[in-house]
Amino acid sequence: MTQQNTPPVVEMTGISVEFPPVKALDGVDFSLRPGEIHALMGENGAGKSTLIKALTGIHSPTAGTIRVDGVERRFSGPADARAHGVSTVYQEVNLCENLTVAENIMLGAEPRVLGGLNWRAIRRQAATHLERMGLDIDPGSSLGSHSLAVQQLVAICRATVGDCKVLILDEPTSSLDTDEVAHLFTVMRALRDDGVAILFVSHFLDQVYEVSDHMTVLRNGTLVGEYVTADLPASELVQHMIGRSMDVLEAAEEVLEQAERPADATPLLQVVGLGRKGSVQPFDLDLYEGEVVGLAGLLGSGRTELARLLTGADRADTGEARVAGRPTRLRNPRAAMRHRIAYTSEDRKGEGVVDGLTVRENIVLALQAERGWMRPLPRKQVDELVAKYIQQLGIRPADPEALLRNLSGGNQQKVLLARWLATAPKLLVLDEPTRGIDVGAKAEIQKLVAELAADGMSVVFISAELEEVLRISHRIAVLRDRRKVAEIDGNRASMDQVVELIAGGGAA
Amino acid sequence: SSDAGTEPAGGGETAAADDGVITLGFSQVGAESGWRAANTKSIQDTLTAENGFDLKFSDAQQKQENQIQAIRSYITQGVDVIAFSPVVETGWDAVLQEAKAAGIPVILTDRAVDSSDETLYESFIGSDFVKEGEMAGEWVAEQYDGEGYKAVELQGTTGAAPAIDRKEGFASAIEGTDIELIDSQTGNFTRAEGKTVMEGFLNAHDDIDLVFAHNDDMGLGAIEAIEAAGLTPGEDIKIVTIDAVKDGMQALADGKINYIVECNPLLGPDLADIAKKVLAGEEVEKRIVVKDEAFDQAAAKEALPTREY
Amino acid sequence: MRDVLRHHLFWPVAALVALLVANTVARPSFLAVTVRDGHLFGAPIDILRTTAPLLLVALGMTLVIATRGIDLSVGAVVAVSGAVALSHIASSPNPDSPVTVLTAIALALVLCLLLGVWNGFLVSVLGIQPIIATLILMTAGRGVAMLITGGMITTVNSAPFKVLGSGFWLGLPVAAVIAFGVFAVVAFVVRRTALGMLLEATGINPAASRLSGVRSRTLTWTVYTASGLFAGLAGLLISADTMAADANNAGLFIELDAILAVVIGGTALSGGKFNLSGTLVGALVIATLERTVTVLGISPLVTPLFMALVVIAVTLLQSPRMRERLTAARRRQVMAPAEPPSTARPDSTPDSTEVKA
Amino acid sequence: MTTSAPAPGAAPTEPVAPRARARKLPARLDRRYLPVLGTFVVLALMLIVGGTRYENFLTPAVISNLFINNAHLIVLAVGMTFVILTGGIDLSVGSVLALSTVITAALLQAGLPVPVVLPLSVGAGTVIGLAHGVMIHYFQVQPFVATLAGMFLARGLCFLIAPESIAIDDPSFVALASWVQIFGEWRMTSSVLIALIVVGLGFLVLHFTRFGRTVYAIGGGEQSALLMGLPVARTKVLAYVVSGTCAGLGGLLFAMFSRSGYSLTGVAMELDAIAAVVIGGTLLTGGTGFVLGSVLGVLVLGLIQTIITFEGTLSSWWTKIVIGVLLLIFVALQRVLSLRRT
Ligand SMILES: Nc1ncnc2c1ncn2[C@@H]1O[C@H](COP(=O)(O)OP(=O)(O)OP(=O)(O)O)[C@@H](O)[C@H]1O
Ligand SMILES: Nc1ncnc2c1ncn2[C@@H]1O[C@H](COP(=O)(O)OP(=O)(O)OP(=O)(O)O)[C@@H](O)[C@H]1O
Ligand SMILES: [Mg+2]
Ligand SMILES: [Mg+2]
Repeated sequence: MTQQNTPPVVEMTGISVEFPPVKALDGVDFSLRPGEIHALMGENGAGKSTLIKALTGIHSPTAGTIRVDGVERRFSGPADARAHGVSTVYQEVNLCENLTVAENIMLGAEPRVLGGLNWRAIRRQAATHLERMGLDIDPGSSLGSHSLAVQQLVAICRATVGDCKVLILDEPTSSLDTDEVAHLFTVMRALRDDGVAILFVSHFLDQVYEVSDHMTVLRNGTLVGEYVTADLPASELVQHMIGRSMDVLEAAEEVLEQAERPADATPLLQVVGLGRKGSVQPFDLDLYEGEVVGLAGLLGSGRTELARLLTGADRADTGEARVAGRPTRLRNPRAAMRHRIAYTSEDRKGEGVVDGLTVRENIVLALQAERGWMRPLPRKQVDELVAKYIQQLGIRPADPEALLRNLSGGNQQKVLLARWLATAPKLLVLDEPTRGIDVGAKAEIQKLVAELAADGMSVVFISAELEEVLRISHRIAVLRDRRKVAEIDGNRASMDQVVELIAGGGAA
Repeated sequence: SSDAGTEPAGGGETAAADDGVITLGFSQVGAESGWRAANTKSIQDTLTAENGFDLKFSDAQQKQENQIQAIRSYITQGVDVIAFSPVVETGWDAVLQEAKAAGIPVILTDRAVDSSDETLYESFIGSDFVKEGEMAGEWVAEQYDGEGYKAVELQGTTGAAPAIDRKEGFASAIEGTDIELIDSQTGNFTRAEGKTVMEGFLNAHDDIDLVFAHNDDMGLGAIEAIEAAGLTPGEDIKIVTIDAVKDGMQALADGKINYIVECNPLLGPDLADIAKKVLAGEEVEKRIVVKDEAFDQAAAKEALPTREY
Repeated sequence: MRDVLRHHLFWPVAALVALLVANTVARPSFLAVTVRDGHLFGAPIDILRTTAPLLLVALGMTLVIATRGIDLSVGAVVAVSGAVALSHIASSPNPDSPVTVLTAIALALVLCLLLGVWNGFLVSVLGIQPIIATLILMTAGRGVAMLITGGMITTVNSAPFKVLGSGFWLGLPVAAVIAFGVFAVVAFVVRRTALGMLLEATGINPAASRLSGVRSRTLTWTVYTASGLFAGLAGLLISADTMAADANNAGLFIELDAILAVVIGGTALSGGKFNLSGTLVGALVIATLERTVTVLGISPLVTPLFMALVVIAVTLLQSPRMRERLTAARRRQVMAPAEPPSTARPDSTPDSTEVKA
Repeated sequence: MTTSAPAPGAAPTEPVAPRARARKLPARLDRRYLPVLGTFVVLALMLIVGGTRYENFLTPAVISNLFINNAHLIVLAVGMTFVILTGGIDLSVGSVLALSTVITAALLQAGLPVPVVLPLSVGAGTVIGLAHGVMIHYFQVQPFVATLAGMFLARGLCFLIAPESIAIDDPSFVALASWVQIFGEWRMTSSVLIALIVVGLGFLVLHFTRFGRTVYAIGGGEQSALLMGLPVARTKVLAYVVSGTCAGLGGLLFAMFSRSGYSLTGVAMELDAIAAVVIGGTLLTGGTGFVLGSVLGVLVLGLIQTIITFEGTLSSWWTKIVIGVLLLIFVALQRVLSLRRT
């Protein structure tokens, strides 16, 4: 259904963007045609977001030309771009949590009566947009009260409002689960068939293959090439992206095969009837050394809340927790850390990165906080630690002094992972750790998790990506409607089985 | 409108007539200086129950709006007399008219109000700032004329009435003498700033003979600065100030200050007296100038032991 | 050259130099420092001494601001400290005994520490917005001070106490020695321990810091306490300067000067990255500016205007936009002329070149 | 293509609908109103307590005076609300107010007609506000500093124009100032009327215009607002213009209130305005708050003053202490009441 012959609606040639000393983009060509879904592929830090921001005028290229509808343009900013029909959903959800869902969707294009805003109409239109996205939430509720995933969908709603010729989605699916993704794709296809040109960034190969017509691959800020999706096998694609072959993934698998369920020891952490009003129903859960427990559930099923209770991020108001058999109150993160329990939040921007600090400072933050301010880590030790994780997780740019703010999304995620690994936890709770991480790195992380478990660490693993959960967990706890509904053996469980449980026996 | 007073509006008064206690609402500028504190104390000590007064006192924190608001609320509370020291001379007509309408007589203390309508207040008790400046200037003129003195001035808070008037008075008094006012900065009536500004003067000029400070505190600050510079206050550099608070008089007695013009804060007795008269319906003068004496070092030594403030 | 321009201390220092030059032009002997009865004397020395209290207050303010807070109450605390110390000395039989003076100092400092604790409590435990939490003490504090002095200006004659204000040690003003000493110690502690980093983390992203196990609450509480203590010390220096406790005017508006010093020093009020060296320069700039007004003989009527213009000039030159302009200009000269200046986002302007004091 | 495509029907919602819908959040009372409610309750409490403590406290006269004495502060608070909602702050309002009074008085003294003077004195505020906006947005100077400089500047201009206070006796101005509506015991002056109109406008602008909502959006996250393609620059600058203008207007009201212009009025009044706004439940971090809350805040401050005067025998220092304590009680109560959040 792609019209090769039609002239491109967006044509970027020889684009270079620099953040001295980093050369984020180097003479990249890119073109986007009406009525196509075009995937932009590349490792973390390859320059995808930068290319997008160069197009919408957030970064101004140091070289190259941008043509929209054949007219050369340099947009002054998102507003300008939007006015010319180029609307964008940026990688980090960028909406205002203090406003209502309706406002977030309609702001800038609100229906008005005699100069004033027409709230009723705003609500109504917002509702229809939500409807289209298959989101059934109260348009009047404030955005901040919704989970990241919901916010992500709202952001997409916003982008489709008004007259848009070009729709840019930078990793829209990173926090969605299969159903939302499926639904998002139907919407995207519908838009495409209406002649909208869609630029789509994702690190999920299967998604890319499912929905895109063409793909452009970047590596380290340079163009590798543009391909017709159908003609490019996944293995080759990955090769193009990461410049090496895909065996890392298999490696991860192998490690997992080896790791077998440990003999019945006393659980490292045992929670009984732990729960919190308005968050998750009381649940029991045993976590053993050397075991990966996956949490599966739909968006909003309460995985994050459960994780937060386990790690003292939220205070439970019922139930009790036993660490190594001894009753303990996990009042706050510190208390949890004292028992070597670590938690990486799913909300990277809000609860993870300290963006004003450097990579080094971010990596040592938790460790240092634990030691207290009076016992600073010796500089030498810090540097070794940091160097180790930068190397191990392939953090780019590999500069300990770079401000975290200036790292690409995926690399920020890696830094956060490093922060917690540095504290050598016994129990590591990872909420969406692979969100926005490229195939290579994702494989690395899965491998890492497997290895950590093999070395006796207990891991709780949350991911919107069900295969991932299935692949690496020994045990899977399934949540539905903020309630733990089942617990199954990860190695034997089949996809359908889990989907069944998640969906609550309903239509699958 | 005098008979308006006997109408229910001024019900407070008739009540006062019965028990003979005079309810007086007093709105003080604030407590910005030692002088002001003495002034407040004098009023609170005089207008006591023993003397037949029920004093309602409020501090306006140097804000005209607070003062107007206070006066309004005195009106609504129906006091017998309102007295206040205006934060600033202008802008009282409206509220004073309200008082007049309610038949409550108003007495001004310490600072005047400039109003086209004299009938808005009964009387103004207070010193004459211009006069004070003049007295200081005249003394300087007769002491040091012919010696080509170079004088510097430590002004009060920029824009404040005493600062403006004292500056004017002093200037006019040394007019035509060979005493030259070479520099003038604000010390905001405070010791600390008096000191830093004086330091500045000493950096900027090496030939200062005389300091005129708009109040004792700044003068005392200047003394510190002069001593720090290794000079002798009162000798190498003469100092003339206004107010005559205790510390100032002490310094004067110690010979560190050469001359002080008094600005008497003890307005309590006069106020009590006038208030009684006004309510008794007697005639009172519109302007009662509190007699301000001036002290040289000898006079200070005598006065000091009996000094109240 | 470009690095010099980019350095976060460039403009503050430039401003300081400019002011000194202006003074020297108006008064060639301005920078001259002579030895007068056994100690150094001259405008620079005066400036050092007058900077002392401001420096102390600004020091505390910097730490508070690093945690996204602000402390309006410092002025009031200054007043309280002076009032307590002097009324104790005044009430004691022999004001000249070191014991009296030391107890007075101890009393004052302890009380101010408690006031700091109080602020910290309101902010970190009750979660009241800093500006309001400290506004409470800003108002009530002066009241307390006046309550202590009875509204009068308390004056004392006490040789040992006077040393704090006008004494000299190795030819240098004791006040300055104390203030700069304290500053150096704090700067050292903050930068050599992890305190600085943890404060910055708390200021930049409280939620993330909490999850990372940073004791944000305790830290916040601590900085307000410290701010109170330093303000108290400043209060002692100020009251010793004139040997008088003026509950109304001691430290009036010093909070604004302090904040200004912090900002001129290149620390953002939005919290996070802070730099003490900048605060030091900022404080010097302000003290010098006040002196300049007198030396240049600027009329009181235009003084505020003059100050405003200087502040505007400094802040504008320091503004990220201006730096960009300059550095962009540099780059254009260095690199291909065709290159348009990069409009990187404001937050990506490198303030990361933070010298660890 | 436009919003219409794809037609809602077109998208096959049914297979996913049952599950994919993140379930509706329980319709909880909107948290955002809690602080304002808290303020209101406490205000009511204070009134009742005062009423029981002092006779003729709860009289229409006192309540009217509350508004009459604080009309100018109300206007300042409205302007300040805009700025604080964007996450900024405006320290200059006190001085700008003074400047406006001085300009008004000076020009009237010079014999200019009222219709010329009023726009000029308000306009002065507008111009300074604009300058702030430009400094803050285009030069990225921090609001606190930019407006602090503005504060010095305005004060300086006051002294240049007239250090001493100037009485206003221009008949038409006096007429305007002394216009008053009396409903029984209740009194409403022209300045109160103007203040209330400003409040109304402020409310409408914030809640029924794109500008208003953008103000909130910027407070919620400037970067986000930018990426959402909202006119951040214009809005931010405009917010300061609004504040400046309100300060100018406030000055006018103050001139009407005191019938004079004085270069030393409004010292530290910015703190009152900020306090009022914050007490009214607006977060200094921006994004949440309401104009009406700010008005309540002003009334609280005014009420504190009234109580002080009714208390009658407070010495200067107790006055300060009591103000502080009342403020504390107030903020604490309001905090508790609005603490229902999480
Ligand atoms: N504001 C900035 N300042 C400095 N460097 C930056 C800035 N933004 C991005 N970079 C650098 O540019 C490079 C490309 O970043 P970009 O965000 O485009 O990567 P990406 O392809 O989107 O990666 P991801 O898949 O993780 O989102 C990275 O090395 C990043 O560190
Ligand atoms: N900060 C919040 N405040 C109020 N409600 C929230 C908040 N975060 C999430 N929720 C709601 O709580 C429910 C559980 O959210 P949670 O994030 O735990 O789901 P999840 O299983 O982690 O899904 P995902 O992580 O994919 O969003 C959802 O309905 C969500 O809307
Ligand atoms: Mg990206
Ligand atoms: Mg989650």
